[in-house]
Amino acid sequence: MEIYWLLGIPLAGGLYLALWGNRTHAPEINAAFSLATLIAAGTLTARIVDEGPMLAGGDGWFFIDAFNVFLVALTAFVAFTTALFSRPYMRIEQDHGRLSAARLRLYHASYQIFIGTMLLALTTNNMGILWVAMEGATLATVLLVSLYRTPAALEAAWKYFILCGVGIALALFGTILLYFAAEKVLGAGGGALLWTHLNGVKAQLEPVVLQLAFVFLLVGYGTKVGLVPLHNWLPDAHAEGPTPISAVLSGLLLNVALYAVMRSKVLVDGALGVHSLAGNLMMGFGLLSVVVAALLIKRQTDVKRMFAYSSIEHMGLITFAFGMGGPVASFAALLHMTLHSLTKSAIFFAVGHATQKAGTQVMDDIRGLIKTNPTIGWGLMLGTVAILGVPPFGVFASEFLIITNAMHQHPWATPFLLAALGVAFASMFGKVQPMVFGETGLPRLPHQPALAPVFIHLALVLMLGLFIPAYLADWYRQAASLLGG
Amino acid sequence: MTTGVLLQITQTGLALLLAPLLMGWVNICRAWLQGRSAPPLLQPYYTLQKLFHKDAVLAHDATRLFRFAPYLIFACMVLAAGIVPTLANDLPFSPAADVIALVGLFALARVFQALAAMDIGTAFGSLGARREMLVSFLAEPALLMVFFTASFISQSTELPHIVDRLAHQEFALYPSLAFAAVAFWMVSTAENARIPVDNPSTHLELTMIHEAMILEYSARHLALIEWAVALKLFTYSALGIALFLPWGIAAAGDLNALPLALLALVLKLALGGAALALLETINAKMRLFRAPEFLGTAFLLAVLGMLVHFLLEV
Amino acid sequence: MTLLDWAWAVVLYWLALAAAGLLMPSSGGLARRIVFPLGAAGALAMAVVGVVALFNPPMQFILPFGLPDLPFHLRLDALSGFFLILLGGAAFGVTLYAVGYFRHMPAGQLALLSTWYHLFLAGMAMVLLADDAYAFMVAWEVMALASYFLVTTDHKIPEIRRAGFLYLLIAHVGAVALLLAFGVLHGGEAGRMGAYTFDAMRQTEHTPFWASIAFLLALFGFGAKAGLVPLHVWLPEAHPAAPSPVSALMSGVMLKTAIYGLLRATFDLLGVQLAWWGSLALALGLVTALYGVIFAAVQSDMKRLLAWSSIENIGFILAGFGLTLIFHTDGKDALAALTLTALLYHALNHAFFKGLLFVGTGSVLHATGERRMGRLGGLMRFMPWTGWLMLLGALAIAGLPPLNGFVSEWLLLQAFLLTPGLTQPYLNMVIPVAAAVVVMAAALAAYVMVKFYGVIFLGRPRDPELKHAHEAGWPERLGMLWLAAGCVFLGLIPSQMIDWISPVVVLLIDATLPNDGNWVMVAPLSAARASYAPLVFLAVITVITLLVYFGVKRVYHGRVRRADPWDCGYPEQDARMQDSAEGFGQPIRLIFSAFMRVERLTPDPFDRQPEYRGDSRDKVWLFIYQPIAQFAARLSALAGRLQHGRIQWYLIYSFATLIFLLVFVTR
Amino acid sequence: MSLTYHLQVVNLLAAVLLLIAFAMLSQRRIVGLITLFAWQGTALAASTIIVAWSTAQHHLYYSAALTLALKVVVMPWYFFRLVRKLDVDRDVEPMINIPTTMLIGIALVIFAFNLALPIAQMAGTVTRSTLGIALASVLLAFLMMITRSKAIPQVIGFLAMENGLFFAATSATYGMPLVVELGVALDVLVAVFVLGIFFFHIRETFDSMDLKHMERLREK
Repeated sequence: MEIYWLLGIPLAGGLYLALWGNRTHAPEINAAFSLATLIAAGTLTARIVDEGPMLAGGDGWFFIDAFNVFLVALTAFVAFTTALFSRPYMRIEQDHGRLSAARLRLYHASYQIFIGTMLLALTTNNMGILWVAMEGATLATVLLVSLYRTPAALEAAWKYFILCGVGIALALFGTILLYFAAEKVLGAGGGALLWTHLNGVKAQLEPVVLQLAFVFLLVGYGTKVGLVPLHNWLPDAHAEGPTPISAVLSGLLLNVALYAVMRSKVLVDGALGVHSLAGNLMMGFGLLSVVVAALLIKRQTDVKRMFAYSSIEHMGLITFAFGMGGPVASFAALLHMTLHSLTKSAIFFAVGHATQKAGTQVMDDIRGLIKTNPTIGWGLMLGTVAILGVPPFGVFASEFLIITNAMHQHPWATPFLLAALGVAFASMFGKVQPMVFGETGLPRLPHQPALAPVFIHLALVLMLGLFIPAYLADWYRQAASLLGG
Repeated sequence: MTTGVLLQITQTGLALLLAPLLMGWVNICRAWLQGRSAPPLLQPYYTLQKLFHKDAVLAHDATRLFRFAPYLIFACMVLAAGIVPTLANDLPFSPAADVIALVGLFALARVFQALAAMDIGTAFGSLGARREMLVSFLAEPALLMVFFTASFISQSTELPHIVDRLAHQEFALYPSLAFAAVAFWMVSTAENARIPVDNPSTHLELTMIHEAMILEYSARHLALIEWAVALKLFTYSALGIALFLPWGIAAAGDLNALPLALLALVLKLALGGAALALLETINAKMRLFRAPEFLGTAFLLAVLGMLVHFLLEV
Repeated sequence: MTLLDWAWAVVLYWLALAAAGLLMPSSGGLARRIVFPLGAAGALAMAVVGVVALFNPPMQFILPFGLPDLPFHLRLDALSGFFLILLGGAAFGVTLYAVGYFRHMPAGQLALLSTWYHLFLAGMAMVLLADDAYAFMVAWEVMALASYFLVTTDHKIPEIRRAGFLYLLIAHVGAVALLLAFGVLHGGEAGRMGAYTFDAMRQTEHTPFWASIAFLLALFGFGAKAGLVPLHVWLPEAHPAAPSPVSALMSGVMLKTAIYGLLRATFDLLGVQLAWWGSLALALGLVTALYGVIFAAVQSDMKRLLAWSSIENIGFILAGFGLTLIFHTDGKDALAALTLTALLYHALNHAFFKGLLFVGTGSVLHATGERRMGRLGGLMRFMPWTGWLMLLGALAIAGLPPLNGFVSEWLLLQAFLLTPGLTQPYLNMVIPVAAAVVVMAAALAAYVMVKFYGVIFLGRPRDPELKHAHEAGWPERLGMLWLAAGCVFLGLIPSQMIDWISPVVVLLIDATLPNDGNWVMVAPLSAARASYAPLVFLAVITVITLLVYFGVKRVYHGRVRRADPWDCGYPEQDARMQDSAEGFGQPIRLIFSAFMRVERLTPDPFDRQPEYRGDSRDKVWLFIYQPIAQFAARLSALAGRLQHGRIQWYLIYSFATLIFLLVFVTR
Repeated sequence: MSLTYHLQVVNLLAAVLLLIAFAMLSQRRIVGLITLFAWQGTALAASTIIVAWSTAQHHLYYSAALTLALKVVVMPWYFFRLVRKLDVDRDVEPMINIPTTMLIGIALVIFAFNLALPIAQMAGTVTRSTLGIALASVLLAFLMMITRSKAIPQVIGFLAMENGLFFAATSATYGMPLVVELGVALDVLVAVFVLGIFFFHIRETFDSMDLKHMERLREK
């Protein structure tokens, strides 16, 4: 039952806000719907924790296990905090004259629908619906990316649309191939695309077809994950969209896309035997992403763009870890997904306010945040430090497991990792430090910035670095074992 | 034990007394070699006595460090003279310090000398301090290398053991020591502010090293320093003797050998002093920045000695 | 409560103090007067725990948090105990000093500083206590992060920001190398998190190849923290940038945690050691020592000078470490024990004298506001306490008997001397030459210290303003007194200290250092080989000095007249005619000019306001770091060309990737 | 026998589809492109109906109807209207000249057939050999998107790709489950709608539909 609430609330929210979203309290309504979604996700999670994986709806249209329920909870949570953050943020944007009320309505409606489609993608049991929901999530955000209607925003949105559209189309071809292979075993009809059914017979699926299918799925969904060289839409979309959208794109959408890749990988691994093609491809893509993103971080002048590249880097690391496989690496990858979402969105919150203060996204013009607004300054500083993998923040925990495991299992990859992490650290920290420290002439903000989300996220990240609650660890472990660990 | 203590006091006292005499002897020899008329043999004693009787003049800015340093330097040299076997071997002080500690002791005195020189804040003071430290950072390793060569032979860094091994056990020729001896001579000229590294009788600002450091001292402080300088020369001579000509030093507990030892010591010192004067006469003082080369050569010679030891003697 | 509980309790206590700093941001005076003394008390307790731990069997303890299946493991054994003594002993003095030092800091800043400060202490203690890779790395990086924020306390100054950045960057790269090292060491099968405990690592066998990889990574990682040349570049920047008590802790204690880690990884975690590691470490150590001291000699900023001198001392310690490895792998247990003792002893000594010197520069800085030595001078007159205590520190670090620096150098030299008999003749011959390098570095250290002390404290004030320099307050004096007392004490009782160190030696290489001496005299191996009795040494010198003093005073009248300095009769005397710091370093600069890039700005005779500036820069920058940075920039430019804006090209990437993968999988 | 007859028709339609794909690759004018697109949709719908009829898969009729409605009627109409409104029916200058494009296209077709060969042999459906053609038309559409430098042709390429996919779904597997097909259709519809909004924005902002105005976001 919860599942319907979970999917229904955001859709209803979208509808409501689309119709009556130009009222003054729309941001609060948005937050309220997000909160309701979070509560639904919470009850669903509690139920899964109690009762284990479950099928729901019709002939098992929805399937919830440890792997996706944790992403559901994460998505609902970050969506809620982002809604909280966007409340003052969007007001300030409106005050600055960058947005009209009508566009704000579009923003709120799309936001809810975006969350809804992501939740649908996560919970559906049907690989086809997964595809439909992924495409839906893209469509819901295209207009958000171009919300400011500046030439740059339009360009970014266009690239986002075309590149992701093409990518997703390829993923559809992969899905068709998957169906093609499954149909032989399961017979035609709806059942042949249900993941649970596929999972049951994965060993009998034709390896040659699955191999091809995986290539299409990986290139397709990988585009949305932002794997190099398919990543080109990502920095543009993150930099030009409104900051709350950057936060959810980076923190959530990438995860959901990777989730899709992982669901496919499990099937392919079943058909081809573990540690084969899929893992190697993912490791290759992951490593390439880490290295190229690290190098590109060095060249950035725009703060949001820089953190977008950092997202590519981290998604690369996660992909690499998933590709490595094994209980520890999968565990680490799941943990890293969580932590990256929390940290990166926290960073974008802080960055959002910082750019509003400075009136620019150019890093050279943002200086001395710690002086006029210590909370923003410290939020950005600690967030950056956390995302760079400095303990006691949790990102380190997963990096620790990933890197040590890589050294153990694939030592050839470690020089690249070492170099990339070094370059990324030098570039990013070297750029953030002068933004936070030093003298400044920046003014204060007209509205009280919403910084509770930043520090809530960072506190969670800190906690996960030092202490992972048993039930959370259990989740991860179960999910890791589902992924063939 | 009591004999040991008595012997220790005797030896140290003897060193105290003989040191200015050695200085006088070197000066006489040098004057002879240079065809000058020589000062009396006891001239250093007269100088000391005169200095002790004078009123001390201190610069306005002199701190306690400045006044304290001569005493400390003097005490260091006395201790050094007590450690090095001159008459008898294996005295009570000996275990207190081996050759490395001895080098440390000299360094302690030198550092205080340099600090005291900088205390007044004159241009010459700091110039002297700087030069002194420059010379020493090269001389010290060379000196230690010399000691190491000897210690490798005797498997010990204790002077009594080295002497014991060289003088009182079976006789052997050590080619490595030849290298070490040359290095030792070069180092000791530097350490004792002798030609060719420094000229003890000059007050020419371009060349002086040691003298520049003690320019501001007068009276009893100067007396102590001069005495300490004499003691240092004595100690170095004794060290050279102990390392390279140890025959004659009384073995541990052998009281009967003492008179002979005394005679041997005086003879060796006389010869050594004459040789030093000779070398000082036929050499010229070199430019300051030649000193590193000179000492570097000493260092290399000492290392060579060590390597020779490994090649030929192990 | 077991001993380990106590240690953990102190860590918690420090953490609580750190939190307290955050909770009362506005009451700076309170933080300073209460929190810092409490922190100092914790340090003392930690030192006591360390002492007791030396003589107790190792104990373990598991905390209820960390990673699942990998909760934080703590362990207290002799090695940790020894370094806890080092930490507690030095931190006690420094923290006491900090009580007075930070009195002029604004409240908010002070509260933050107090937080990071105590976090730093707790982090260092946790590094020493950690017994699994994760806990170790967390503590290690907390330590780095906290010290980074301490270094950038004065973040308004761009150089300080740059220094902090460089510091954290190198620390981070080093940390990643350590992660990789742990990845190799990581015991058992891949899929188990429990394999990250040190216990599991101890039980894992490694092939020589992988053991060497692990060692090299550990050497790189820990070397980056310790300031091993050429990874040292952050050190002369970061140490001067930090507030003085922090510099003291970083230099005195934090660098030693790297030594701790190196010892732990090499002798405890790695089951096998290879001889060539020792040669490598020895060579690196010697290069580091010499490099450090040469650059120390040409510095004109007092804190930078001390920072370089820290590099030198780390070089000594590392050389000792290399020798230990050489002897240990050669089966010369007693010699290995000797060098290990020497290096541990030196680590402890360095914590005290470098701590003392750094806090002393803090007092100078407070009194004069000046770090450039060329603007100081004659401070002995105005700050006698600081002056005399610093003299002790300077003598100790210069390696002069009977203070502590001499003892450890003496022990190390003994080891060099006793080398013959190694199975490798080549090493037999090279090692004495290495000894010569050590001696040369030590002698240069004396040069450096004469320069340091003489230029700052002696002579006449180079600036008339200096006359207003005021003496440090009581907390500062007490702190310095404690550290100076440590220098003297450690110098006088080497026998006892060697006994204290021996459990560590037994733990690491299962050997003991036979001490033939008694409680006044230290005679490692045998009294016939070498002995040193600092107490006798000191007593004799004191007695003779007193005898002479009173004798002279009694026999000759003690009249003293004050006059202008004579100075060869030059009439015009000016304080600016004294040697400047640059001038004092000039001979060294000339001799070793090959090592450095000298940038000089010499005045023209017609300059109205003649200005002189001389800077001797590190060539490592030129030859290692700049090429790396340029290479990264070039790669980055290459990668940047990927992203050139045309959507068609982006589509081509996707297309090419697809085609490539299809060809790849169907090949 | 009747089955083979149907099969022949489907194969013929597949060939037509491929032919249209090539034609689109070489078509310079936007209006012509739209017309070709509509014809492609028609061929697709026809093949779907035949497959539905011959295999008695009734849900395929819905698919066919959807295709017909969307891709033959609604979208072309919409595009024609856009072209007229935005006044952009000028010659399209492709990035690579057309003969070269065609050569690459032929290479792609060979590649696609080779790729599909092993798969097609294990397929249980009668229309298995069409999978290669479907893949080829997907790749050709992709190629077209790469070579075109204006917004509308690029979008038509995108939709042609969708057509190829759809053809793969119907011919190789007798269609995807209905829910999925409906979802896909909905997505396509929304996409086109969003694109329409987009075109106006682009036009408004850049005064042109040329993609060369949209190359500013890049690494310097």
